Amino acid sequence: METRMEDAMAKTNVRYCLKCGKCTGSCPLARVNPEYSPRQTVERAILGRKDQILRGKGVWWCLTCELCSERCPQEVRYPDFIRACRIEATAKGIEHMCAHGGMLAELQRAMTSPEVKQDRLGWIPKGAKVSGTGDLLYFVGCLPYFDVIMEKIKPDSVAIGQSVVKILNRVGVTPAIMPNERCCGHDLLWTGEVESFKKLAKLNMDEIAKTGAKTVLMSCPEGYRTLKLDYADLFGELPFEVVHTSEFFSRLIDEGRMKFDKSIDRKVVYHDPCRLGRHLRVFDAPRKVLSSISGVQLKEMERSRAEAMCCGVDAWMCNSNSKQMQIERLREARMSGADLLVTACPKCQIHFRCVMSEKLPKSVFPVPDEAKIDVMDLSELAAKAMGL
Amino acid sequence: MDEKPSVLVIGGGVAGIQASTDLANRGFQVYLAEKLPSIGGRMAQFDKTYPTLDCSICILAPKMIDCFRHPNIKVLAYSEVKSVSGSAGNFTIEILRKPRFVDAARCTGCGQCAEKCPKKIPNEWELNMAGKKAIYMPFPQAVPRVMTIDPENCLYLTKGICRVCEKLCQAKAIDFSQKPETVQIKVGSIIVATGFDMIDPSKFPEYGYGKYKNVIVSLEFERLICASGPTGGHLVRPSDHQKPKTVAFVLCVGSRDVKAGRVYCSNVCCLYSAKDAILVKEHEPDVDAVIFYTDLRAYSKGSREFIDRAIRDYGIKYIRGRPGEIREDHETKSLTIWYENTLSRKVEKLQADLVVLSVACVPRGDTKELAKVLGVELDEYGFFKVADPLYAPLDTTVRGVFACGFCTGPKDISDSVAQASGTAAKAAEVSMMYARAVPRAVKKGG
Amino acid sequence: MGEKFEPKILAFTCNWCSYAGADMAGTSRMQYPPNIRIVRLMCSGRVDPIFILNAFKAGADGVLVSGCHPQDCHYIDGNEKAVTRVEFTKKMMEKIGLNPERLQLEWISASEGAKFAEVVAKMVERITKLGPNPLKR
Amino acid sequence: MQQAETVKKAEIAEKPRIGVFVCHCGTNIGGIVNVPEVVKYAKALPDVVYAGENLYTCSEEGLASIKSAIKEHNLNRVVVASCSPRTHEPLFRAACESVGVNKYLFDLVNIRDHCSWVHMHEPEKATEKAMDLVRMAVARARHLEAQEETAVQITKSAMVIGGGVAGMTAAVSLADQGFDVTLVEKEPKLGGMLNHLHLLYPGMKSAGDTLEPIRGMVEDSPRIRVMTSTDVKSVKGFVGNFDVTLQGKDGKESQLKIGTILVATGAAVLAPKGLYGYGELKGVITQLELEDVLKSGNLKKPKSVVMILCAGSRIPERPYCSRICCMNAIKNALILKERYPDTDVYILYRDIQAYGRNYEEYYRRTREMGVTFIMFLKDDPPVVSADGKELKVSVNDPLIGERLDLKADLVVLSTPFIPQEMSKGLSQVLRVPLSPDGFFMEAHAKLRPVDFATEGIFLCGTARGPADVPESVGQAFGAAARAAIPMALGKVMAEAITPAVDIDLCIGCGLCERLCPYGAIKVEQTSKGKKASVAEAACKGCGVCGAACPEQAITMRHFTNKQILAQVEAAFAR
Repeated sequence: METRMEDAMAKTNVRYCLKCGKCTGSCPLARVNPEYSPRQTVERAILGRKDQILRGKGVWWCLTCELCSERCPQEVRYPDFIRACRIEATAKGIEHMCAHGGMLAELQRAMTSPEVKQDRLGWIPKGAKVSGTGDLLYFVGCLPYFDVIMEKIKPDSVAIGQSVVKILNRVGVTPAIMPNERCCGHDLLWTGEVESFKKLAKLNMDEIAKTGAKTVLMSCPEGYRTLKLDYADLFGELPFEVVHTSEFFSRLIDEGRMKFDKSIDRKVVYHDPCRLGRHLRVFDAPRKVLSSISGVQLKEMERSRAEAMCCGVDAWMCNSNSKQMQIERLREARMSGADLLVTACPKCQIHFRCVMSEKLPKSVFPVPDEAKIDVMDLSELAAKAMGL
Repeated sequence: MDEKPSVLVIGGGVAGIQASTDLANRGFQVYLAEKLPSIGGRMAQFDKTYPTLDCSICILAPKMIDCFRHPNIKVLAYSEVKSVSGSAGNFTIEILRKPRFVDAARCTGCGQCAEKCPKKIPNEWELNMAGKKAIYMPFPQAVPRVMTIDPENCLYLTKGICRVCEKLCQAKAIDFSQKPETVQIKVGSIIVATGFDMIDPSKFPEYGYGKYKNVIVSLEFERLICASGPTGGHLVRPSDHQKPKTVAFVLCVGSRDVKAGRVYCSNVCCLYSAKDAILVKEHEPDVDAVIFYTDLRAYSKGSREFIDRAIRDYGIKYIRGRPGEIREDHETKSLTIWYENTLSRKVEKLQADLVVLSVACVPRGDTKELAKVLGVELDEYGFFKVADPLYAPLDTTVRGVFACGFCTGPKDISDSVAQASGTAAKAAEVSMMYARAVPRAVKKGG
Repeated sequence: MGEKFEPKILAFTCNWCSYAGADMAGTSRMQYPPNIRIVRLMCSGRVDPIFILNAFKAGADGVLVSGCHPQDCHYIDGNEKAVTRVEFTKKMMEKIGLNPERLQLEWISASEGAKFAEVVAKMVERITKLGPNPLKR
Repeated sequence: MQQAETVKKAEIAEKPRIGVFVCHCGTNIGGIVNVPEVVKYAKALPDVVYAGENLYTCSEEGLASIKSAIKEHNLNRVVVASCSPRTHEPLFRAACESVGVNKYLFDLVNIRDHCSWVHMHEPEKATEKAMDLVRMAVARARHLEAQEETAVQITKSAMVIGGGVAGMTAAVSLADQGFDVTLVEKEPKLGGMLNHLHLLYPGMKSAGDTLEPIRGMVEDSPRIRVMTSTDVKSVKGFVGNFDVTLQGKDGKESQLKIGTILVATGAAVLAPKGLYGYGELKGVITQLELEDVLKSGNLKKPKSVVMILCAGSRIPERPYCSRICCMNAIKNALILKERYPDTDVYILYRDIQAYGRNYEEYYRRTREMGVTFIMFLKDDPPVVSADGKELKVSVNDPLIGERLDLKADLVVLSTPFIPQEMSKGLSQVLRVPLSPDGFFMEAHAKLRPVDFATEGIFLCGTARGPADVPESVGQAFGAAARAAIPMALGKVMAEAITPAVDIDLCIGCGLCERLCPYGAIKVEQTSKGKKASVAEAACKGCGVCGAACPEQAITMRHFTNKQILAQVEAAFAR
């Protein structure tokens, strides 16, 4: 994990840049924010304009959605380069952006203390079978916290976790759930607080070890990426397998263990979360789950799979253009002819629901009717289709 | 040697033709093996050539015909090199002659058979933008002028029915009894000139080739703008055969692209796209032509001046920036190109009705097999590896086997032709060497 | 109003420079007025005054003789011979009341397509001013 | 003297039977000129018994239609209205001969290059002009006569002018193909440009090591005669029979009779006087000067080097791109970086020409090693100034919209190849043309890159235009192969456009003898008195004598007065 701009330049192919501008021409943010240009950031880096970059806003604006690196002809891994810059900027004490205006960041930092005792099980539905240990651990992520912090827009994130648990029980699995699970550290890592991230990672690794889990199931793609790639980067090969709910479900379907008896008669379109899709190349599993549900008509957006557009926010760093991008994406979803937008990321779901929620000043973010659409998580829809 | 020195040339494009005629004209016996039914290669598919804006087929056809008619050249069209043994000075080669099911000696190429043939199939020479029949002439200026039956599609050869062509042909040229035959030849040296192919553009989903009808590749454009092409030379877009208002050319699609496995520059795109843009203006002066480039590579003789003219005299618009993505409007089928104009440093979008992708040039698909047969090495991109790129650019890794033109790496026509003549010199040197005892006459004590 | 006077110009060009220059004008798509007709000879030195006078007799409003630049002649100095002949012809033209300006000698090389187009355009303009060839009955 | 050998002559029917074939050339002609109208018009012309049209007359199909029409209508004259005789006459002539019509009974009208392509916006007038041109050709065709060609013997030795890598390669190849070669070099030593270079791309081999083996081959070959410090003073004659006069720097002259000539005189490099402070500011040098110190090792480690490309090229007075400068700069940047990893190297460019199979890899490696590339625009070039003992280069980088100030202790200018000073002179000695850029002009940019239009003379290397070593070598072999053709055959057929003297009309005035540039026509005493007689092989058919003969006793074959005057008449016969 590079923590300095110079090291990152070599590791992320920045020096190979051809200055062709394909990155900036692809960047969803650059389209709505004329001040932002990945290409120029890279060229300035090559010219040794370090200060200009570390002190610039651009470093914090990047969505790290990897659309640019997906297309870069020289394989410049811009988001990884940006992350290193954020880490160095933070280390240099340069004022930086925090997850959700700092509120979440504070909680996440708090969790780095070994002493903290959280209430992390309150959301578990009555009668659900869960345990402290087991082969399969469900790593819930920060869902319970979201509902509190974002309660204004009623994200109802725990519904995702509840659906997952119900589904697992239905197929005869009793998941282990950690009473003292920490934030995975994704947001701190991507906002440059690498030390706090390392603490959280260590604590989680110990907790996971206690459960004896062979498989860690994630319903949050950002957490999924963090464990699968960034923990592995820290601790080497992990002693357990990390899977995302969409992958796990599609396996169950293959094994004939997951059956959908309720028909859902809706036109559904799937939004690929950047970290599940481009970062980890999971494109087929969620679509397979959806197309196995009777009644579901699966649509595709113009930009889907590796071409998918970001929901406009990463690591809770909402910027002044995020809402614009979300509206653009919602409009695209509607254009596909769908009436239900399914995603596999609690954060994407919150961002979409947020922009459409009544709580936002309409004068600032008027969501046109042709962009309004129901949003639901894959697990919830799957649970519904199983009559749960 | 009292009998004529002989050479095998593999590939009947402009380079192969040049090498063959140069050798034949000095009295060598030349065998020219071409895997397609006609010689001519890529250049026959182009509409015009840069920087002179010559009509491509017009300047090529005479060479094709000279070559075919030459008493010292045996053109083995529709043939493949199957095996090579021996070494420099005396190679023995087996060539498979595929059956045309048409007697070349009798066929007049009148084409009546094709008119009546009931089986319509895609015409890959026209890049499937037009159709042809199961019995066909590859293109109007094809050489030799002999019809060929496609065995995969001929109703008689597949289902045992029809034989309309046979009944119809006054020349009695149709011969379903033809079998593949292997001819054996002995030559002193071999010249490889197999030319190039294009990378599969669907590797770049951001540009929508294959998904959007009005996104085409440059070779398709050459056919589209060519009088003998599928639209009779009318500039229309595939979706609705309407005249476009704006035509955009996107360079470096897969070239200078590590991800696509093509670090190299395809060498010819900057110039032919300028030429193509000029053709747009010549056909339809009111149509806008825009070219997206990264570095404008106009270095060959007269080509920088050519680009200057494209801008000054024809009003071609150049934008420095490699587009990020191309999206289609599902109603109008027009395209929106998103790009950063790197010189004004603004992200902009351009509405175009037709987009032409300059895709990376790559070795011919069957180069690997041919290399195996010849026992020569290929480079990491699959081009024929030259003995030394600096001072032995025409030698392969096997003595007596030479290569010229695009098959050793991207080159324009004039470089390919110069190299082709060069390999002719090389082949002549070989024949001299083996005509004499000593490899090279050396001054005694000099 | 009678229709606008369209001069007819006959050109004698050498094969090596000027004819090639005219070809170059073509491949470069240099547009020029369609008033000119070319007679290809091997060398401008082949141009016999008789050819020129016959052209005027036949109704040419102007005659262009064009060859390689001095020193560049494919035949060493044929173009210099053309100079003497054209001068000689101009004198004869004066005698028979033809404005010698109707006869023009130009050096145009194989690479001067633009110059060829320009020479023709200028000449057409000039001859148009001079009006129709008086020998035309 | 050449012994003449005749080709069989097809007998001609007395009455002309002319066939006219009008070509659409796809849409090149048909898109502007109304071809069917022209055909209709041609049909009505005197002695025209057949007229037809083709999409491409030069295609096998088109040629077949000519042949069948000749048979069917028993044509004895053929006129094709299509493109330039300079490219297509041989093809159509061959088609006619193949069915027994002598090739001199054919005429080609250029209604494309001289009509449709230059009158694209006036279709009616273009059609009218096409009709006139066809009428003129038909008028001439009525007077065409079959001709016999004579074979000219070829001296089986070549002269290569220029002893650089291209010239030496060509010489060695020709020798290895069995021909004697005289290699003429104006400098005292062989090697040309490579004598001044350090390492060469691709491969980073030293120029010396590249040069040595080939110089060895040149010196060892018994077939190659090397003449250094020698200039070509004069060249007379024609393909197969060139009489060359060489002049040594010592003024000594020597004569040479050779069959073919290869021009490999290379190029010079622009000295950028007044550019970017060159010659005024200490530390501003050219790439060539940099190579020199890199080679000799007399370079003290620089802290920062700024290279400026296109110094003197891609500007109005020199619009061409010099092709090799980008890669040459990249090469030297690599050498610098390998020698002094912590030296800052900047390359200021307009477009990086890292073309083809090998070069992008070098460009990429240079970026990897930390060489910084900065783009600039033509109208906003870098400014070099002295800042104490340090140099300052100020450049506006349009890609980030900021002006950058770079300190440098070396500023290296990439200056373009320019034509050798002697090019103009040599082009006049050889009677071959130069391109607008001043380099030697090939017969056809695409299909005859190493030929001159003049038979028997060829070119290769940087004499033709900027090229790197592999390209020059490739062209050298190419030129060698082209030159070998006539020499291997031992003879070429001379066009039958030479004069025929009417003994009865000739008064033996000798004007023709005085004017003939080749001494090919001489007045000799005959039984009928002093009469002019022609030395076929020496004559090149310019027609100067024909135009001069006061008695009209000289008939220029295939360009007879009768034919030309008919053409002239016809031009206005509507």
